[in-house]
Amino acid sequence: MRSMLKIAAVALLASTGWASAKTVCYVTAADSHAYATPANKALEARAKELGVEVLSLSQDFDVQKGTEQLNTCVARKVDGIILWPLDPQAYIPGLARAQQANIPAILINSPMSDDAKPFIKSFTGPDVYEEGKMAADSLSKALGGKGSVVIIAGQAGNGTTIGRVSGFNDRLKEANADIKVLDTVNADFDQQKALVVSRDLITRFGDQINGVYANDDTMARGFIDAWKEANPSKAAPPIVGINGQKDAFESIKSGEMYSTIVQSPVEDGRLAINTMAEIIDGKAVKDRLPIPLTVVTKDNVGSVEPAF
Amino acid sequence: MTRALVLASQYRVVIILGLTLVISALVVPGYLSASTLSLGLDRAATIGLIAIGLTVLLIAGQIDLSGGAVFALAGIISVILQREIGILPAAIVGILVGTVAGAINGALVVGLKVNSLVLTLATMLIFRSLAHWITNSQPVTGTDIMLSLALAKIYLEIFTIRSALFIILIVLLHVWLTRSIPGRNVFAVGSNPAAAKESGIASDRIVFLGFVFAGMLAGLAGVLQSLVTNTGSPVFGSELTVAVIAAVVVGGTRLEGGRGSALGTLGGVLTIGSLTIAMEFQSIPAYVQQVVSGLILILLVVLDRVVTTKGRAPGTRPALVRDDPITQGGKV
Amino acid sequence: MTDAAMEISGLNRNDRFTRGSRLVDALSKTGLLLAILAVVAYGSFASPAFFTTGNLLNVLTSMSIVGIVVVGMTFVLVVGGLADLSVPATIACGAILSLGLQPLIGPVPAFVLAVALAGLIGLLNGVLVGYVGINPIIATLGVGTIGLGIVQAAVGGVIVYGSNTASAEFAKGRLLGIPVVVLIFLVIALIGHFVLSRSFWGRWTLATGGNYNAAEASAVPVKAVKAGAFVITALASGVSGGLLGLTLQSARPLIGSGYEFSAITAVVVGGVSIIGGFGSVPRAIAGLIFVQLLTNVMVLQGVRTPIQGFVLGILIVGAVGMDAALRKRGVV
Amino acid sequence: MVHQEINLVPDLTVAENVYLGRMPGKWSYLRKGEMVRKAAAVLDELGAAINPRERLGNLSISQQQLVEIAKAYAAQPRIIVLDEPTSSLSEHETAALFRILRKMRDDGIAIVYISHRLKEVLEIADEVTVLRDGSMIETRPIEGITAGAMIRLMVGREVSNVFPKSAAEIGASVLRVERIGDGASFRDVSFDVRAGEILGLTGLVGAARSEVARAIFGLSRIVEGSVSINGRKVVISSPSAAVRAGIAYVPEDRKGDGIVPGMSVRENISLPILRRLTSFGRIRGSADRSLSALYVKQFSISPPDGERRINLLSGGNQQKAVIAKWLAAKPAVLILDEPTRGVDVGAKAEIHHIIGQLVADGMAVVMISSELPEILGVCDRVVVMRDGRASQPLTRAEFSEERIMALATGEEAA
Repeated sequence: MRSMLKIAAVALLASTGWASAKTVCYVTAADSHAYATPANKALEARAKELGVEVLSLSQDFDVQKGTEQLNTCVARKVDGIILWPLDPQAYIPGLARAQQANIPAILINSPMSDDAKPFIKSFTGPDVYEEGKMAADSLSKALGGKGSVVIIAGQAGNGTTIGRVSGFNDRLKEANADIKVLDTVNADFDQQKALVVSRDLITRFGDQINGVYANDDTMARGFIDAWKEANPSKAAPPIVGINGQKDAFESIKSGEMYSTIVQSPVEDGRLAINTMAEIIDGKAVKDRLPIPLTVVTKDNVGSVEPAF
Repeated sequence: MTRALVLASQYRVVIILGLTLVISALVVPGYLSASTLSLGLDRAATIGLIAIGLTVLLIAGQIDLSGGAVFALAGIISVILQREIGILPAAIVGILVGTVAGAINGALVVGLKVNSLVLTLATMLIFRSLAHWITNSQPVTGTDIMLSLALAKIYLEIFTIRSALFIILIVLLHVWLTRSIPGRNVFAVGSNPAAAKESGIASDRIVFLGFVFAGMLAGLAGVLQSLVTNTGSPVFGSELTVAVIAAVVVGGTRLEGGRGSALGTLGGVLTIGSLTIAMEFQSIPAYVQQVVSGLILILLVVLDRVVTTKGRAPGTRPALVRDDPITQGGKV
Repeated sequence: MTDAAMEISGLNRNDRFTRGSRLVDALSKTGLLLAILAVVAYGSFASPAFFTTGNLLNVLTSMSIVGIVVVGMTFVLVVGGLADLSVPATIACGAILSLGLQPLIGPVPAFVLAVALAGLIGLLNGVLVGYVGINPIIATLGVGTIGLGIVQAAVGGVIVYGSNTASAEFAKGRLLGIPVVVLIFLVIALIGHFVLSRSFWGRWTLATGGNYNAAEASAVPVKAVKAGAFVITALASGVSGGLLGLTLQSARPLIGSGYEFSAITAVVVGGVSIIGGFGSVPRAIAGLIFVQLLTNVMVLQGVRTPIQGFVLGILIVGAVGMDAALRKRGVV
Repeated sequence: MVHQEINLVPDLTVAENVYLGRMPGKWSYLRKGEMVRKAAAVLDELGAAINPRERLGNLSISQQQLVEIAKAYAAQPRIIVLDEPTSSLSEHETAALFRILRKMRDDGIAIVYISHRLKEVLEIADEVTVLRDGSMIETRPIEGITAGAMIRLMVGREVSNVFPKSAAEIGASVLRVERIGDGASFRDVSFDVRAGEILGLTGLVGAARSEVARAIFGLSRIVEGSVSINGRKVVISSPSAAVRAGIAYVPEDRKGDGIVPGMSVRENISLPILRRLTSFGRIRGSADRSLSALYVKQFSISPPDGERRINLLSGGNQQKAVIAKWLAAKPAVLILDEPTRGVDVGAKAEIHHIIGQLVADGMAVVMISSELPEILGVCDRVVVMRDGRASQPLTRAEFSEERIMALATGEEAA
């Protein structure tokens, strides 16, 4: 019903000769997701302010769908493409076709491999690789540069997972820290799965775990619950998460978690559409436009707003 | 009333496809342009290629859930090997991988005499795990990005290589299913395996080859996808199987075997493809799209069911048309 | 066919139910138990952490959520309903509503309402499968897609958080040293076992799965029994989802994805027949225990995720192969 | 090889079924026109008016049986095995079949004809082989053998009276159907059956006898007319409603509709009345066991073990168990659909004996049978059906083989 109304509404708009507005194609990661949904909403709201029409396509976390949606965007002869890549490589041919059709493209939220550079005008948003590095620094600080840790990673093969894990590992190597990664397990950004794998990790390594790095706060929560089950009276090792969720802030306040990294989905969405609007207006933009990433610990938890 | 329903059911794919196109054309400006159609066709091609294989399998009374995993595995192999042996040989090896995967499915189903639903659920896990194992869960990149662009080129204003291949194959499949002896035997095996066996039809061989064929086409689709994106990823195709089954069933092929057609599958694939594009053009959220396609699927099978029970010719006994064809022709 | 004709045509093979052998019979009953013991023995030998109360309790807690779904899924397989693929939707329904409605109507009514609405999805499945006669795979796939779409649309796709600490404490708490979730699972398993093996409804379920027509001609309300299996599964998944939401204190639309396959895997490994008419709740739970212990041992040994999936896939193939082989020898 | 049960592919055309496994063509290309032509010729020769392009599933059972025979015939075999080929054929079609069989025999084809119908055997065969319990008893030329002699060989003992008619006291009308119809296969069917009476329901296959029975039992829908039990009108929408009303039904297809193969004899017997053995949802084990023990003993089901899986029993014993499960429901009227089909002569006599006991106890029985001798021997009254219509009941004084056949075929004014 909703879709029918929407179809009718758009048909009405289309028939009233409203074709002069610029249209931007936004290939988002998903419609219903804790981070993506507010980012999408912020982007669309800002677009309305800017007078830009947004054609929003959801990949539903399916890369193959996304590569095909890029073709849809090119066929629609839109004025610009904002892509949320879920794979560092697979979209390159699609982006190349967009370039052939003189449609400018930018990336939101996640980077792609260097091969993609020639085909995109800019990459806006938090760099997941950078986040991995920041997490490494934070955990390293908590451990005094020494100890052994476990990594609770997201979905295997997912772009965010790859960035956040490799950023973490590369940074540890780079800094020559005396930190050993005991194991990396996938928990698919799912709290329940994280809970289950954490139970097993705790059983397996026990006191060897000096620190924990979770690819997002949801999975960090899973580890905390597992730890409480296993050692109700013992304090958990320092846990570092990413995303800056509300409940992570609570955990940091109560000392259950060491730190998280705030990245605001609203900032993320707004920056992307602002950048695209500038490109359409013919302005030059920087090829890398980060959104602020803030490491939140007990020290500054009171002064920072949670992301969502 | 009943007559109208029967007619509606017989031509349901045409009707639903027509409706989709008409409504889309009304609400989406420029929907019926060559570029949109070619786009729809190209997007339908991936689902379509796998659906070709699945059509044959479903008619033979089997199912294959591992198509999406084979799709990923074949693509990965074809990309990894590009550096070693060149693009074309690697692509051929990729298709062979799909064929072998299908042969494994077929050999296990025929050899162990097990239900293909559960078995291919298991091999889906196995092939998907292999894909992760081989790539260490990282996507792999091909050597020549220009080839990807060439593959996406549009010929005659409407066909990409991929969509042309799909159309040609499905027309060939139609001829084979309706006008060839082995094609008719596939129906016999799916409709009444015991009768087929006693008439000297090598049912086991047909089922086995059906799986091989399905695997080969999933492999082909995977290799093409990897060439078009210049990437092989272990997460490719994870959502494909459901879409493929939906397309084939919308096309009128029966899950219990014995009934189905290639042109129906073509209609089903095009319906799903054009519906998706029409809804995407309107920025309709993915979950609403899901509800719409789910409703269409359910409505079509309900219509089919209502018509086949009501429109049965008088004098035939429903008891003969059993749900489980295997129980027919057994011992008294 | 008469016996004489069987002799002549050489068709007098052992079919499904004709012969029984004590040894094989015993093997089929104890095989899974032996396999579980073998895993326990290996686990204790390989990892000192394995055979500890803490670890075993962990395994039990981890399997409880999916275990509740397994109890329901057993009914679906036994009644000959192949599989219920709408489990992710019913789990999401249970989890999201039991948290989302807390501020409006309080934790207990929210939980009850969530489970009831999940049951409504099951009723829709049941009507389509039992009364309209649609293939369960298609029906549950379609209904699941629609249900999940509606659930996502209802919450706008974001995470729902719990707001009632008392219910959270209860769900995460322990009674006599045993986690509440485990106790609830055990109670549901016991009820499920009683219903399937001791009650008239269970006997009807087994009869409907064993021979639908004969059960119908024996005044068994086959349509209701078939539909009931899907309602039972949906209610179980709703409870499972509700508990999941309460223990996690957060729920997102895709919270239940993957549970359908885990449940089917456990039931099939437990030796419940995929074509219906045979199986029990303890068997399915034994299958679940085996799968969970094996996974636990692999994790403790540091086996990588893809290899775990690979092993699980091979396990299912082995289980269904063994089931088929036992059937051929007349042990059911 | 022609089967007693239809063993064809419902989703293919008639022509494709006739040439199943042997379709004409070159390099796997199907010569469809040629196949349809040849199939039409074969069907013509068999005297069957069937369109070779029709989807097989749309044909009636007897038409399908003819296609099955056409399939065997078209293979131009040297040896042909027919397994109860006439089980679904009318007398007409049987006569046509016999004509063709004689022609085939004259052409030098060897024919093995398997049948329980001794009359047919005497009519068509040149030589008879009797099997008993899986071993060959004797082969004799047809000359000089009688039906009685064959039966002696089959049962291994003298059976004096094949159909013992036990005298039971006939009481008031129990089941009465008036002008019922299902909107498709039958209409305007009326009859009644009284306590202690066996009412025969016969007719050619396709006359919709089973359809009437299935509709009365609630397995299909009655759209017109009324059904009353003991003078009270009842609406039967499902088999459970039928059971509540006091109707029981033993279906024709024992394997398909009668038994649940994976279950024990005990579980099969208690299935229809499970609710009565249940308290608070739980089945009372002792009640369940004693019920099956009672019937296993009363019907001398062999082996006498209620826990044995029913499919491990012989056909006759399975049938006894199927009848037993209905007696437990204590019905007022029992409908038996071809109760002795595919059962050996010994078990047949036992089943007739059981039926005799039941009516002696005051039950009303409707027995559907295609075997005229059985109808003539057992029934008190007979209703003959033709093309979905029922005749007036004939009493024992009125009915004879000729009269029933005349009503069934409609060839003579009744």
